Amino acid sequence: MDLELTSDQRAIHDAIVQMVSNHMDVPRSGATLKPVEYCYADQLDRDLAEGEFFSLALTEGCGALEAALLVYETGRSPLVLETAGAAFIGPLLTGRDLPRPVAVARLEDLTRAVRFLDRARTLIVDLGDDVAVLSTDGLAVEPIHSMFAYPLGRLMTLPDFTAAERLGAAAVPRLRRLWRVGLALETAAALQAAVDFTTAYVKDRLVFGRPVGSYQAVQHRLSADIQRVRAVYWLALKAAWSGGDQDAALAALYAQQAITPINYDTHQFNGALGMTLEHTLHFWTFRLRLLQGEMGGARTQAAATVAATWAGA
Amino acid sequence: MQLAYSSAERAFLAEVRAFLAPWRGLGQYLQGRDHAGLRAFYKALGVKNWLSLGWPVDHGGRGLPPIYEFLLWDEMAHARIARPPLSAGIVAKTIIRYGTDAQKARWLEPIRTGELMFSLGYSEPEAGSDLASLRTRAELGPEGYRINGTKIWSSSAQDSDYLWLLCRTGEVASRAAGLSLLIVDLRAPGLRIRPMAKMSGNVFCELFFDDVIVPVDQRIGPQDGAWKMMNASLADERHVQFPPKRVLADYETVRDWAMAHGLDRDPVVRERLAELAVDVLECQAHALRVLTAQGDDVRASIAAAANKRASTDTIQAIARAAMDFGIPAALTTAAPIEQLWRQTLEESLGGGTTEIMTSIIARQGLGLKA
Amino acid sequence: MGGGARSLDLALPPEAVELEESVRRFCERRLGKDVNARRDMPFSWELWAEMAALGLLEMAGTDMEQAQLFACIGAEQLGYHGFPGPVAQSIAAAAAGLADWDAVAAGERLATVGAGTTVAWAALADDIVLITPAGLCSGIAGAAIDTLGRSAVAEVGAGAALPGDAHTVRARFDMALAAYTGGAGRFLVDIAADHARTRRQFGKALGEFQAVAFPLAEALMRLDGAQQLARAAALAIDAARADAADLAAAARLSASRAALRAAFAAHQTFGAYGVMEEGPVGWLSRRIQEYAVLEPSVRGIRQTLPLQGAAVLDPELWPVVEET
Amino acid sequence: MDFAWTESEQAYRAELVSLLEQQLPPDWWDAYAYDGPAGPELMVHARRFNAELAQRNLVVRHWPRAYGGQEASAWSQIILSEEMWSNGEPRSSLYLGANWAGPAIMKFGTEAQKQRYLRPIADGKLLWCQGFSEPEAGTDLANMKTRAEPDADGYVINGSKVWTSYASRADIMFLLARVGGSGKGGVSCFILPVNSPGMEVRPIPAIHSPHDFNEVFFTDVRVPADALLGEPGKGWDIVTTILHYERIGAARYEFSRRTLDRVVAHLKQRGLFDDPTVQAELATALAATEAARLLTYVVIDGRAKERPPGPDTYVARYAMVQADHAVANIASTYLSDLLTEQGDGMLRSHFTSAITAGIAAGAAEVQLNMISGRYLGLPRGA
Repeated sequence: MDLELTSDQRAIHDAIVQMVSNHMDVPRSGATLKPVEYCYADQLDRDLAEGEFFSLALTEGCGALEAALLVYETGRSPLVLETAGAAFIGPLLTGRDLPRPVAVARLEDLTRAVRFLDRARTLIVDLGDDVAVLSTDGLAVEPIHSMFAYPLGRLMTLPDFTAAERLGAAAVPRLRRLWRVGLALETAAALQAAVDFTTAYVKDRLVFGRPVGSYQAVQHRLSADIQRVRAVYWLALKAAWSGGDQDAALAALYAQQAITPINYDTHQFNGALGMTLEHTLHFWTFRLRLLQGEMGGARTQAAATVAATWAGA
Repeated sequence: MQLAYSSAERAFLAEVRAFLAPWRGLGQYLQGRDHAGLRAFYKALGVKNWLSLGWPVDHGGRGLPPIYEFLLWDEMAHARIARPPLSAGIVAKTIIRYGTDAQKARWLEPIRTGELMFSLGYSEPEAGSDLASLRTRAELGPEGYRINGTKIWSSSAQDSDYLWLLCRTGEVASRAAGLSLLIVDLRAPGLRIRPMAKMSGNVFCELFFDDVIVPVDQRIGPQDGAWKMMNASLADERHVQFPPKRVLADYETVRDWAMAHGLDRDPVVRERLAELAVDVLECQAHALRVLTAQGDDVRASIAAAANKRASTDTIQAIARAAMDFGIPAALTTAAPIEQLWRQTLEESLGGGTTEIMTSIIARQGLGLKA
Repeated sequence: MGGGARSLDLALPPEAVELEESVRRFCERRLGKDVNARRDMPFSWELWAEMAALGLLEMAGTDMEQAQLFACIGAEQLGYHGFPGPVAQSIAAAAAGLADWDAVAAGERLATVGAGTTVAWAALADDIVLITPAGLCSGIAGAAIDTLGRSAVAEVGAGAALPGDAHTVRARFDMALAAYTGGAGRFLVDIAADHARTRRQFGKALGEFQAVAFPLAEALMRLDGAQQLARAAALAIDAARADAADLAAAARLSASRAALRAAFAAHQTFGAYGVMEEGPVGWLSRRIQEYAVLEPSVRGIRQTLPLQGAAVLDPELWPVVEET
Repeated sequence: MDFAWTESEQAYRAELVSLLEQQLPPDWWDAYAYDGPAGPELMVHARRFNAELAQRNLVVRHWPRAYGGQEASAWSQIILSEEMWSNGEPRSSLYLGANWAGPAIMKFGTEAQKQRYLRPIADGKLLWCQGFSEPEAGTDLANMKTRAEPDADGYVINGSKVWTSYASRADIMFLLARVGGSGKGGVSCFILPVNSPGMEVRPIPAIHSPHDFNEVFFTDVRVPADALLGEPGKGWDIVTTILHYERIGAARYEFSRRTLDRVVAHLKQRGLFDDPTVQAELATALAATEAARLLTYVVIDGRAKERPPGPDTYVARYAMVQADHAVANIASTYLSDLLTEQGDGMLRSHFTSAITAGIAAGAAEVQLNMISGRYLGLPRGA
């Protein structure tokens, strides 16, 4: 066992971190009261594409772990970028690069709300007994306006799946596995960013003459939170590495369950300012909220965990 | 011990319900943006003489016991119409206790009739929970008080008439002993109001004071004497601050929504809803304690802290549960659920943070100085 | 501004305060003021008969005005002192139509109430009342089961039908168990707070650490809410409200989770002391948990409780009084 | 990055598994291990078991060769801990010597002390106990009162210790006592036999076990000068080093993980397994054990690479407590009758150790304090 990045992985990681750090500025809504729904990292997208980072999963000498690092590191930015579908789920599922962004959805969610669908060029659908991969060209997509800090869309009408590329029944568990890992990675990143942001704030902010972060009630909750965050991170990386059903379900489960307490704690400790749209915190908060309900939420992951662990016997 | 209602109270409640029916949903999640509607509503309350239910009769009030105000505002919360206005509550009750005859004559009548809207100017960027550290200064000069500083977190300042301003008139080191209460005209020269958007979809304001002049006769009570008055007025308003039917309304929204989606057939959801139902009942029990503890200050203070904490814990638990049920229908802005969730995030901050409430219970209830 | 509410009044009637005081004095005299004395007190017939002589069980069997409120107050106090024996269960058994109820009320026979196949105190009881979907029946004790809560649990089989109303028995069972459990939780908070005020660590009183004080304050808050729910349930039973059993069930769920929270906070406050056999917390916290798990269980309440949320303050559910 | 065990690590684990199969009697949990590693039956059995381990060179495999080890990696140590803890720790308190008392002697001891103690540890002959906590100094060790007064030939110890696991049947104690000074400055480490004249061990029955805790009283206990480990007053450094190892020395998550399997078996038998609420709780508990496992492996990884100990240890330790509680809560909610003396020895043993998990090796609150300060860098309270 070796839980450090290899020197190659370290180099890839550092390059990604460097690129992401160049694109951390969020346009301010100012006093217009027009809420910023999300900021898409278009320039970062181009930079990463130029460096062929979206193809890490299929690059010789690289694979799922390297792609996982990309998903995680880009996910820490307040700007949003679709990497889980394009760099992780898509290539590992189909063995090829797909036109980006890639939206992934369950059949029953297609007409409700799907992350990235209004921008996506590829749509991967879990049909229950099969997986369809289709181009979004010609699909009737309606953008959904929400405050959830992701581009969202829904299909006005269901497409003809018989005409779409189908991966077969065996691809269903594979898709779910990859999707769960992607979900856990994105969650780990946003959780870490929200806790980091909050930790920095409570060190500076004074109340009753002391930093907010010197109160034990604050310290203990943030400490419990960082334990959760680190757990999500490691569970997600392990799952990316192993590709196992149980690892993937556990990572997604732990991730989705960690969201609620961390959302509330980070907002509680950022005080009133954390509630304003001029603060950065809400970008991660809203993203996490949406991630929390994906794939049926924690209860679905719990059922998958139990099935992968104690089925039979 | 008795849990019963007098026929007069029942009759009053019936009248309240009938009166409120056409106004249902005005305030949506209680911080709605329809300020014109809100003004019209407060004026209608004024016509009923319901803004002054608890004021003494000789100040134009009805002199009724707190349960009447409670019944009114509790129903109001259930119908998501409005919160008790600052004007008829803290402002009027402080003027009644501490104001001069001239001040009573000037302010009480337009407040009673619902013509004046007040906004609260307590918090500052560097003084949220710790009000004794606030810095906005009022210097007394020949033309009155000259005010400089910044206030924040004032919910409806952009649509109100006056600000109930807590400011520093004493030395900085004087902490709570150097604060005064002033009534500031929100259109006064030198006062700039900057609205900011909140995650809840609502707005709050930053207020910048640049040599704003306030006449001396708009100071309520003695100079440097605000702290005691603030605490007294807080005590006066405890029974209407966090009405349990606000919590009930949130619960009913989520429960009905879950049932409409068939989620209650799922045993996990079902058990969670039952837990929440009991949380809601506990909030009613805490409200009952607040309502019946009036006059016993320690008991009332513990009960009020518990009530605030229980209410915010519960509305957050309700909203979390709704989101945890985790179906995409919960996530679109059209669903009541996500609005509820966004709104409740901030509930544990306003009106005394959860940590401060817990600290009050620990100190006064258990003698633990945390 | 204005006096207290008259129609809603949480102050106990003087007779209830008197009962509360006499139970408190009795417990302090017979169980000792010190937790160490109480902890090891096993069930004893002598003690049980003395408790019964206070009139609490007898009163629970009458339809005197506010009889269940009195029973509730008594159960709270006995729970606070961890009084050993089927306190809440006996209060419920008063409505079961037992042939020898008078002897039970006098403390000469022991009755208990439960459901399912394991019942607390069944190993000692003369009369076992089982709540079944078909109504009440008597239970026949089988093998005793050693449990961590040390409440004389035994396996129980169903016997002959009993005449009492199962609905009423269940309502009183939940109400009285809520009172007993809530009282026990309050005891744990009190002793933990006492410890936190006096014990010093890292140069400060333990209670000055928010990590210690806040969980205790939260438990206190929850217990205060649960206490009012249990009392309200008792009043609802006294007033023959149709939904009294639901309110009682809600009160039991409330008290059970509040008391478990209190137990957890107390365990943490006492640190290693909290887990000692002769320690102040474990004996009572295990009983609280046992009462939550045994049928009819708190989990069962979560599965069946009507999803209403207005039962405490809804004026239409309470009687009308004329203002004095 | 690689999460796989090497072939030799897998072989090592297989060797341990087969040894445990041979050496532990079939009624192991119900007749020996139900009261935890300090239970009397287990401690008696441990002396036989430890001899078997020693014969196979399995006691201190991670130690340097000079002291009887094979310089195996920190990973082999955690494999050993996983297999032992999840089987109720059949070594009993031998592990204290192997995990930290021995390493402390290697690092701070004189040559004579090394000669005297290290070989017997490697031979599996010493059962240890640690005299740290006192009635007035639980998690706050700097507040301890037990004193060691220097005299002509050594020290005279007076005072008392509490919560001392294993003491009633251990051979040797690692003791903290004060030489001069107050606060952390006077703390000093001593090693002395448990049967030293003037030492009295009194068991404290606890709800989780009648055998786990003891009080130890010292009345003019005379120890020679070489009972002192390291310099007088410098014991705090030794303690912080060794406590760091102790915090995750026991692979509790693995015990929780295997107990969860046992819980599942019971739930299936009782027809409760298909209940969705139960399944949600089981999955959540499993996630907690696996989180604790990975967070522990992060620490082990650092140790294997000989990096200085960092704050990850506290994170791992806190995660272990959460995992213990998650599993124990399911057991006590649905299977409470199996937690009694006639119940299931494994469940009982796990449940009782989970109760103390938040307290042993520094309370959970202390872990949180450490995470606040060392990991997040939050300012200290007033």
